[in-house]
Amino acid sequence: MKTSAKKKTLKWNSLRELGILLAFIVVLVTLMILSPTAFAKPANLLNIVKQASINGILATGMMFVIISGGIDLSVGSIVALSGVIAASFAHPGEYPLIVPIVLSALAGLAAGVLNGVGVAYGNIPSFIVTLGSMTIIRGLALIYSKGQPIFGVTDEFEALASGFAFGSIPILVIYFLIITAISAFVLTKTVYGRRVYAVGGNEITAKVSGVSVKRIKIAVYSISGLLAGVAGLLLASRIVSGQPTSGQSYELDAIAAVIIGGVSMSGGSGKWYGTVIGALMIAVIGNGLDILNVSSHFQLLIKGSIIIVAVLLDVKGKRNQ
Amino acid sequence: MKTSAKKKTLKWNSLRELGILLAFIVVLVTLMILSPTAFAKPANLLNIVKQASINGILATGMMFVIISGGIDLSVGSIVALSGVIAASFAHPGEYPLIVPIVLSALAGLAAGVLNGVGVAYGNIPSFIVTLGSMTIIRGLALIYSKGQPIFGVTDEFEALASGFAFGSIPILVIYFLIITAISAFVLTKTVYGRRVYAVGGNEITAKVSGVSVKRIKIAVYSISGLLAGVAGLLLASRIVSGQPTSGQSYELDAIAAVIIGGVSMSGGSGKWYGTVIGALMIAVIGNGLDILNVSSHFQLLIKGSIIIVAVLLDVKGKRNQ
Amino acid sequence: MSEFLLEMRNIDKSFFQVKILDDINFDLLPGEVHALVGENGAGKSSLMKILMGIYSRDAGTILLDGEEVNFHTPREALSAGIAMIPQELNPILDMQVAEYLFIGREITHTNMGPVSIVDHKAQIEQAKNLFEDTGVDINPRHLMRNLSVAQIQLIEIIKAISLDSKVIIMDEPTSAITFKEVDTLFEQIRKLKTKGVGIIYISHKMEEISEIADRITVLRDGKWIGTDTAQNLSKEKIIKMMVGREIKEVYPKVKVELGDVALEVRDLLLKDKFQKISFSLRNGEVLGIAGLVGAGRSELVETIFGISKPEFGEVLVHGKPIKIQHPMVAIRNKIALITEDRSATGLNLKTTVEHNISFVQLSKLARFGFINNKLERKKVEQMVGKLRIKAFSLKSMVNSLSGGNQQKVVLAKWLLSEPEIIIMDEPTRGIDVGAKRDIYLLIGELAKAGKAVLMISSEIPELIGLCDRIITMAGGRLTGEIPRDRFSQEEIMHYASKFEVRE
Amino acid sequence: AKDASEEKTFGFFISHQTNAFTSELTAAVTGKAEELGVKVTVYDAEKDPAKQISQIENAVNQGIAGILIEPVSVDGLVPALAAAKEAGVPVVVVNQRISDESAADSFVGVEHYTSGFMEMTAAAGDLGGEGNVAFLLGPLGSDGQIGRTTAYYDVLKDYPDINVVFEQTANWVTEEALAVTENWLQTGTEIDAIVANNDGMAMGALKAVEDAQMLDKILIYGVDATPDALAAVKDGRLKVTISQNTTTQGQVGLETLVKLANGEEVESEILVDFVLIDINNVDEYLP
Ligand SMILES: Nc1ncnc2c1ncn2[C@@H]1O[C@H](COP(=O)(O)OP(=O)(O)OP(=O)(O)O)[C@@H](O)[C@H]1O
Ligand SMILES: Nc1ncnc2c1ncn2[C@@H]1O[C@H](COP(=O)(O)OP(=O)(O)OP(=O)(O)O)[C@@H](O)[C@H]1O
Ligand SMILES: [Mg+2]
Ligand SMILES: [Mg+2]
Repeated sequence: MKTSAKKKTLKWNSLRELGILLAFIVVLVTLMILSPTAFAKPANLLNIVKQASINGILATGMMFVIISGGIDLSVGSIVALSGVIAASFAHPGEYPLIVPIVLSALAGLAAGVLNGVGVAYGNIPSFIVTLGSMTIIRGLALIYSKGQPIFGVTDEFEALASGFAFGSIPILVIYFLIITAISAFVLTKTVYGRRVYAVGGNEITAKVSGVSVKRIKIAVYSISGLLAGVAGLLLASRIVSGQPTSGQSYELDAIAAVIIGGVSMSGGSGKWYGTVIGALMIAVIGNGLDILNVSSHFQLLIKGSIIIVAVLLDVKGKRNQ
Repeated sequence: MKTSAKKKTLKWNSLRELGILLAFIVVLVTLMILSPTAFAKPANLLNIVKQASINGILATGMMFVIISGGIDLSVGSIVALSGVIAASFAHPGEYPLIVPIVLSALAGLAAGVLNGVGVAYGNIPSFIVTLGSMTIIRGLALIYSKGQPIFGVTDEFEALASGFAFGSIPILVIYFLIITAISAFVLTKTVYGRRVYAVGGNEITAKVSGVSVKRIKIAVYSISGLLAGVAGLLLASRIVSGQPTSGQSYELDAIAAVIIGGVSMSGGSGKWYGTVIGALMIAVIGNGLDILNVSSHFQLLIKGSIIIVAVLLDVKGKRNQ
Repeated sequence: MSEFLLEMRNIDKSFFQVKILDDINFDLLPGEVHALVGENGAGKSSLMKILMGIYSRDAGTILLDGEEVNFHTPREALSAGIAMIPQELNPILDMQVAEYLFIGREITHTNMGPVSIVDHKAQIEQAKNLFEDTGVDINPRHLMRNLSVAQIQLIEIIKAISLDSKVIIMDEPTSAITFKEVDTLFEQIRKLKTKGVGIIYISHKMEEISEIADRITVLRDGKWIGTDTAQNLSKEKIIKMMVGREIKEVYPKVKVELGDVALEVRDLLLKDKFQKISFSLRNGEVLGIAGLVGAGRSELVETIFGISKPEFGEVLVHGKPIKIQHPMVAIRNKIALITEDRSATGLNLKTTVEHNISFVQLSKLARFGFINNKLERKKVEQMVGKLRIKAFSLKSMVNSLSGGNQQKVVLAKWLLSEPEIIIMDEPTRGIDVGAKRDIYLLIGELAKAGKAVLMISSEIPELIGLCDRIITMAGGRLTGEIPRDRFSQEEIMHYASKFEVRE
Repeated sequence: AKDASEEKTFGFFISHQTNAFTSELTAAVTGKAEELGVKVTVYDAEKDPAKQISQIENAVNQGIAGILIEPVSVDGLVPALAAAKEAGVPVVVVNQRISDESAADSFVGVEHYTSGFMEMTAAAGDLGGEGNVAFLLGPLGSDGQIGRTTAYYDVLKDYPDINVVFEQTANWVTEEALAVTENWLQTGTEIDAIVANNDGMAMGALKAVEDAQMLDKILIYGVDATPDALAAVKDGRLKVTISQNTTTQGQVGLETLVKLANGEEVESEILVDFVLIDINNVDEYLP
């Protein structure tokens, strides 16, 4: 009896987790049928993963925050700040390439640490801390760049996010894979990862069990900030400029990817691959509708509906188990 | 002994609740000192309340949703949809004024009901449902208006949100007051209001205690949608046109007002007057910084900081008790 | 060096200017079980939370092994060798049992601080071993979410015991488990004693105290009343110290003529939980359900009440079948269910005592949906008085109440709804002797007033004392029905631990 | 901070301050103010018409000496401006028209329609009157998007052999335009020209086309003459951009307002010319 119960749990768990994957496959197959030549091309599928990468990187950081029971609204602004910082140090003949890379990552990390300290020590709801810092950091990006895009970066800088590895795989995809792999490892295999779940699951119990809740919280916002810094760097490279207005409402897309992937807004649960699927889902929908040349107004209608229906499929799938 | 304990608790409770009010007063007095002639003028203070009204109305609906443990991201899009609908029925010589009023309110209500059904019956996280409907409704607003602002409304329609009552009180302020009064009453004095808190506090306990959680949820989203419809009508009247792009990111301001006002993101607690103070706080900061002629990039910096500091004061105040 | 393992001297603590601990002294010898007793709200848990660094103290000193210590967080207390089984169960629901067991002290492959890799297999193995040692049958891979209250309590016990601590605080460790598990716990405690571990034992069950305690300290209203060896303190004496007056712990059973059938359950079935259960309950009757942990008793009454939907069978109220699909229907039929897990299903911890108590009855306290606050206040005050709920004010948040008083709030909430059929799942969980007697009296009153009472309890003496009839469950099946004249501990245990199916 | 009402102050109300165009306009106004020795306060509406209304109300309340406005929306501001004018405050609208001209004393600026017309005419000419074009649009419902896009289609009425194969919004945003163009290119549909509502989006399209190594096949057009667009025109990567003479607009706008405040008569409409910039004349505009 004991073993049969065990098997059931395993089967049930994997099916449960497959819910959103199934929904994703349905969307994918539908688009493949609707556009067999353009959408279903391997080159386009890689293109989709490329387009999912920057949001995917942000979503990975966001996932840590949401699992810990918080939210980070500041990532879009961090993208802008680290982007303008990176671009401003990437003019030809000024600094080696490592300088913009390190500085933009550090800017993101610093913002994340401050968010974390605000949440952990200030005891302020994460929504407020990061709403405030979202506004502040956007202001900093505008002040730093005097409200103007920063152009004229080196070719090397541009090459950071363009170009391909192993022949035809966009380099952005490789970054995304590496970051996902590390995050998945940290989240599922390490002590730190388990404690992130514990803090999100029940902060008081985590504390009573000897977990330093404050440190865990500072760390999750730092990770989110750092990854947003990296995303900002990559975006600046991709659009060959630092734009103080870029990254607007990126936080919404990142949160959406995480939640579509089945992470609970109240924290304590969720799987890393859900987030990957969530980010891919968003990119697939955008790409498919563009390729099908759906008019902009109807794109909005369809996008919103697909997201709801996908999650509905996921939820119903779970319940029928 | 019992009575003395009772008194003490009362004092503590009121001080606790005053936290954000104190922070608000600090901000207000600071601005009055910095700009005694311009900011502190009664006309300007009324002006601030007027400017807080539309966000205040949205925030009131949002408060119901957040207290019940959810979130409503679709209000900004509803503002746009109901605005274009209202304007399109407000051309001279076509329909009586009541038609645009009723239709825009109904549009908001319908959107809210659908949100509520999705959350209650679909069992989908409110973040996803309303993220989806935010996108869908924005699409509807664009499709309905063919992507163009709708001009040429009647003077009566324009007068809806302009004009004054009792001499010098802007009519918008009156609407805001009435809606706040009704909401406060519903939330604190009725069985329904108590149940909204209960559902947000502990959904299972509420169910076990005989509450139809589904019905309560549908109702909160309906209220939020209806009030967003009203806000859209008033905004259309204020900007004398229906604009399919209006209301962008209004949901963030509404949520911010609610959270600044001390309502917990996780639901189950919060006071109506907190939301009023939150909405006023946002308007005061915007108005004050404009009057002090702070450059717009620095405004972002200061706004973000004030919000964080205000809530920090609130939180510390509560803790030191 | 002092002979004491632990000393707490002159501890003071106030909340909002109300003193809840006043100059308390408490000490613990190595290898000793020191029981801490007192009425609900006496300050037992608060004293222990101060020791663990969960609450800060206003005054006083704490010495561990003769050295002064100052814990600001439970983390510090844990690493100094103090562990606690908390009174309020607060599990992390989305975690696997094994993970939960080792949270904060994960077993790792290598030691690299926070990025050490968790040895999941070793944790599962360790958990299995711990469960085997203690004879607990729980799958370490299950989610905490799927466990019953009793099972969660067992997990907490095992978690604390396995920490290798010098001092273990047990704050009502047995409030949800049955005699079988209590025996296992006591075995473990005796083992720990031989290793020199000191145990602070808080309980309202006098039998347990006299069985396991070496010394006893009594608190009342935040004040130290006395400390003495267990031999010197009789049960009566302890109770007198606790409540300040004498209470005879007898069961005030009242004889009532049984009326018509009020509740009838026919062939109720919920797969994996319970199988084809049938029984009936009459007006004026007190019917008990006995069973071991996981017998399915709680699931059964939750289904009757409409929280879970049955797969088969029906429920009749006063002879009429009702559609059980939502608790609303049950409440409309004047049924009340005092659930077992007060924090998960009984209370809204985010609101006040008053709003919790009036909640079920709210629409009756309102006109056209508008609440009559005066009437509400009056009704609630009556209930608070009747059950002697200790709270600073009706506007106090319910989570600032002591555990026992929270339980009373759940009782008050349901009794206020004036039910005809009252189902109680472990109604006296965490309740002190004085209050228990009040509840027993109340049950008698209810029966006398012709109400029907269905009661689940893991305290068999309580069932024997109060019930007209007891049915037993084991493994999700009905295994026996015992009339009052055949009541005996042995008989009930026999049926409750009977696993073969009774056809 | 000094109190605003101590001396005569003019207000410059700008729709937002987050791109090269608005920065240049603001710089032109503040620079001119220094030159004229008047005080100007800048109000940023962050693209929200309701906010711009509030700012005007606030300023009129404090006795502003005159209003120079780059309106967020063509009609929403009309009542607020009319009220200001009624209160005796002179009003000059810059860059973008409002729907009721009587609400302002003067308009200084350009018409979006004209720039779109110039842009599309250039593209149609370069294509030789036939081929496939794709449009990248600003935020749907925004005035720039509506004006320029309407002009595109009006031009195309004369070119029946030019087909619009794609049309999509990228909300003025470079990275959105980049992704949309990447997606278009995946379809294999032949595109001969991409015409964008502004340079920010044109630069995104340019990046996608370059990454796909199709720059020899696809011509790209933009509006605004941003520094990077000018550089791209110089390199021959971007075919055309169009200058709005932003600095002139700002300077003339403030001059006109100050004249009004001094009681002088001004023209009710002062139009500033657009300049089409391509490889032939780009050197005059490069910084
Ligand atoms: N966080 C808190 N805020 C306010 N009051 C509190 C808080 N914690 C405890 N109290 C009060 O302190 C008193 C002692 O509570 P405590 O939980 O220590 O009692 P206890 O002896 O453990 O009772 P029980 O047997 O019911 O568990 C109670 O009156 C309770 O209301
Ligand atoms: N060995 C086990 N492993 C996991 N879950 C179990 C096990 N045994 C029982 N359960 C679960 O326990 C629940 C049944 O316990 P229930 O709470 O109804 O019983 P009870 O008789 O009231 O006992 P308790 O004293 O535990 O409340 C069911 O949800 C069942 O799935
Ligand atoms: Mg206690
Ligand atoms: Mg039970």
